[in-house]
Amino acid sequence: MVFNPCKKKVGRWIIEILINVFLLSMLAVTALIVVRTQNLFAVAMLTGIYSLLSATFFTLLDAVDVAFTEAAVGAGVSTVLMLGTLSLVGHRQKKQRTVQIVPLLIVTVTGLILMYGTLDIPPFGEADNPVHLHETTVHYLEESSHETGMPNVVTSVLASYRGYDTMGETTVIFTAMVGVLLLMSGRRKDEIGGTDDGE
Amino acid sequence: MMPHLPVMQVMVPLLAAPLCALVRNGRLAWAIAVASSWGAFWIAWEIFQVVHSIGAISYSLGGWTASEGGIEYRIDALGAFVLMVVTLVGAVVTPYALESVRKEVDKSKQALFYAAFLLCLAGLLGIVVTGDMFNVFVFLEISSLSAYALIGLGKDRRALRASYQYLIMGSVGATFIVIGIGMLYVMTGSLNMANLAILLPELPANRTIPVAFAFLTVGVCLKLALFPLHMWLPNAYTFAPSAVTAFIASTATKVAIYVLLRLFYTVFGADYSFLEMQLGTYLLPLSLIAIFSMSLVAIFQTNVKRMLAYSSLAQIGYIILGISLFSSTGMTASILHLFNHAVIKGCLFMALGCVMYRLNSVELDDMMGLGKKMPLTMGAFLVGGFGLIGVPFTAGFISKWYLIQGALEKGLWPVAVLVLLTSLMAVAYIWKVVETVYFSEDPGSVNSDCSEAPLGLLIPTWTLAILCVYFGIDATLTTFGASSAVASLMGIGS
Amino acid sequence: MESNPILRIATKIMTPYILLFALYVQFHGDYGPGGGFQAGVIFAAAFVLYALIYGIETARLVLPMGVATLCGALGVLIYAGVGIATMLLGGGFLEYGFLDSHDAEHGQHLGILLVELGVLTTVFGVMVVIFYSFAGRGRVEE
Amino acid sequence: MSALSFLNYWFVIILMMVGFYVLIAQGNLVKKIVGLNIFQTSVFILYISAGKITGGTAPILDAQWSVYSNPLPHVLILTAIVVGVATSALGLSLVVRIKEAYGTIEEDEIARMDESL
Repeated sequence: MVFNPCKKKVGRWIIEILINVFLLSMLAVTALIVVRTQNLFAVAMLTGIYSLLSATFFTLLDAVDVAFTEAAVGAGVSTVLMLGTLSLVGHRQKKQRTVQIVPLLIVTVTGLILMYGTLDIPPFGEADNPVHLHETTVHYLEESSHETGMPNVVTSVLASYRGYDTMGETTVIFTAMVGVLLLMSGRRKDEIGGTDDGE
Repeated sequence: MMPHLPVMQVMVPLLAAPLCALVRNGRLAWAIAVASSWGAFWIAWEIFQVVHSIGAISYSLGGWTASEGGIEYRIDALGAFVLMVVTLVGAVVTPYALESVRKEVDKSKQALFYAAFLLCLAGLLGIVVTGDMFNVFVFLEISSLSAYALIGLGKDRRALRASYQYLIMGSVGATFIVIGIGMLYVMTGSLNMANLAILLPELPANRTIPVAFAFLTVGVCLKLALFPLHMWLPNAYTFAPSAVTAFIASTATKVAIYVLLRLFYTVFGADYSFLEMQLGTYLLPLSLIAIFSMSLVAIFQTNVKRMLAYSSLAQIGYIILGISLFSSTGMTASILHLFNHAVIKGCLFMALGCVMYRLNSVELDDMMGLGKKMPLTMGAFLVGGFGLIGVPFTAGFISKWYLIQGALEKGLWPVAVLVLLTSLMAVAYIWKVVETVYFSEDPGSVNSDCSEAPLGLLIPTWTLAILCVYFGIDATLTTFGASSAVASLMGIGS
Repeated sequence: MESNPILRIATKIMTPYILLFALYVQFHGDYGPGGGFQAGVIFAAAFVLYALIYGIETARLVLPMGVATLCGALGVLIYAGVGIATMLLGGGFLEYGFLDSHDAEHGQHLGILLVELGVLTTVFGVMVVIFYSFAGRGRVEE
Repeated sequence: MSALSFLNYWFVIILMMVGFYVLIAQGNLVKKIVGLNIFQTSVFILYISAGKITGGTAPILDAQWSVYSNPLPHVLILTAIVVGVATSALGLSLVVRIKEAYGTIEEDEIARMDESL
């Protein structure tokens, strides 16, 4: 799906690494521009770009379903939502110092701890990592086709083996709808008048 | 239907929620909510009995066992106990909500309010019954998202800001939890808690699992508002609608504590958490600071709801203190307090809801002389206040008794003294309210023409007040539930 | 934007294809990438496009807010309903194999089809409701 | 190989931290949600990286292939993406309401307005 299988393994490996590094740098650049940009419309577009880039990256990592969803949701729905919000709240961000010491410290410490945690993580892409050897993974890949009759293992895991998680996910989306309706329906004037209560 | 009890526990409120959203009629939605929350309580009671007669129950969702890659529901004595706490509060608060919500929430939004309320309940129950790490995250988000929306419904505009702060902090917490789960998964390939408990000790010494442990702990502590990660809580409790405060204050943080216990004892194992990671050394001082500083802050509050919110933070400190002692007495104290505090705080916040119903305010200045005008409401408040302090013959006394015993067992007598001292601080802030309500002259301003709250509010409030006294006199049921919960946890741990 | 004829006609031409593509994504999910969630988003995207070009009031005539809310709730009921159904048929919750008493694999197929339909319905409804809430605010009610 | 795998993971961690920084340091409420999005999306990349097998292919069974990447992280992240968009939708609706109630979406200005009460 991603590459022509006939190519030599080593050549393919090098190309994958190169694209990897390229995409990751693009992601980093986008994220850094988001930090500095004051115009929120630009930020919304950059977030969309960030999502599209990560979707591309997901494709490279064989996660086609995830890539599809990220492109549809991150670059589509989120951006539309963001633009809808900005049309209501305005798109200028107040100037503030870009470097703030305390948050920077928290973030650095968190990042360093995470990096420390990855020191013993199984190497990237090896077939004998515990993730791939665990009985559930083996079961999914070997039994799914005759237990559920689906060639797409992601679908069978999503809808059947871990179908309950997906029900939870559907409920989360429904919860978001209930929440948005609770917060956004009704007339604006009443709400502004109602804010003085209890003062 | 008996073997399906674990899944029905979650499905009853979860299925009722979309029905509430569909009916669009506040009263009908309320009826659905009451029916399903009582149903959930009945199921929890059945589960409690089953667990105590035949031991932990397991349920494979979709018919796939954990080794086939399915999601497993697993309820042991601790889970059954927490289910009782959550559903009890749910069953009492839902009837209460009718009058309270009619006053505080727009008519057009009432049906959706109950939908969100039930989703929150379903989410919390889902966290408790599940035996799968990722499923915890999914249900955590169901309960959190509905909680954000419910808090944002407060009439005061500061409710919006409180809700937003909670959303940001809660999402950071959830993301930390996801990172932690991810690291566990990368190292073992498993998401099932029981399976993780087997696989984790087999791993060679590494630097990843401690980091996963840290991220999970910090993530959950954000959700349960342990000092210093508590900033979101006071505003959220203060500005949310009364029924929401009563429900969330008595359940959401309790379930987060349950998750913490699950992680420490079931997933990582007690030896790893307390001996290798030295968890007690971090949690003990944090909890002491939380108890002391938050009690102190509570004394200086003029908004009674905010005062109780800070008191909640102190109570969370007590629960964490019991956990950090790492002894069966300490744990029993924590789990008992989990229940007792839920009952006490539910009662207190519901009494305040009654005040809110009549006065539209819970500022101390507006409550002068209220004791004569709303004797039943303030009576319930007084009972709850006694419970909070830990006066004998109230539920709060039992848990504090165990806590002090647990501290003395470990030879930590300064801790025991501090627990007593902070109880005096609770006396100080409760006394402030009592003095205003009973011993100040009514200036004849705000509350001059107010009367007792309607029965629809008083009956649920007094139910919890009576329970608070009942479990202070006859604590057999709660101590039995708590000690068997401790036994099930410690049994797995060792 | 609402008066530009090119946009209006292009929208008219494209909308059915977007809907068709959503259905393709929905039913091809067994064999390739895709499924209820992605399909729901694409389905909603068609209405979002329509609302952007023809105005939100027109879109509300085609798909009223109430119907979208109904979809949002209905999907959850479909999903959980499948679970209840398998329970009543003697299996566990969401144990699709019991949907077909003779052929468990066929039951799985049916179950997955139904729950994906539930996901599609909810996601579609929710996305449209959220879009209406954001886009309709400040214009309709001021 | 291992140096390279760390490059991969560490890069993603840096991305996560950029998002986290935007989330906690920036005062604009919309920008915070953007930060949350970036933070979460980067966590997703971490998960998906763990499921990858070099030389493997997408987990859609076909006679042509023998090595497949792990489908489970994909499923988890599909769920997490949906949870993420649900959270941002709710967060943004709160931002809209805050703007209507306070007239601003800058955190420090809102805090000042609350304190002056």
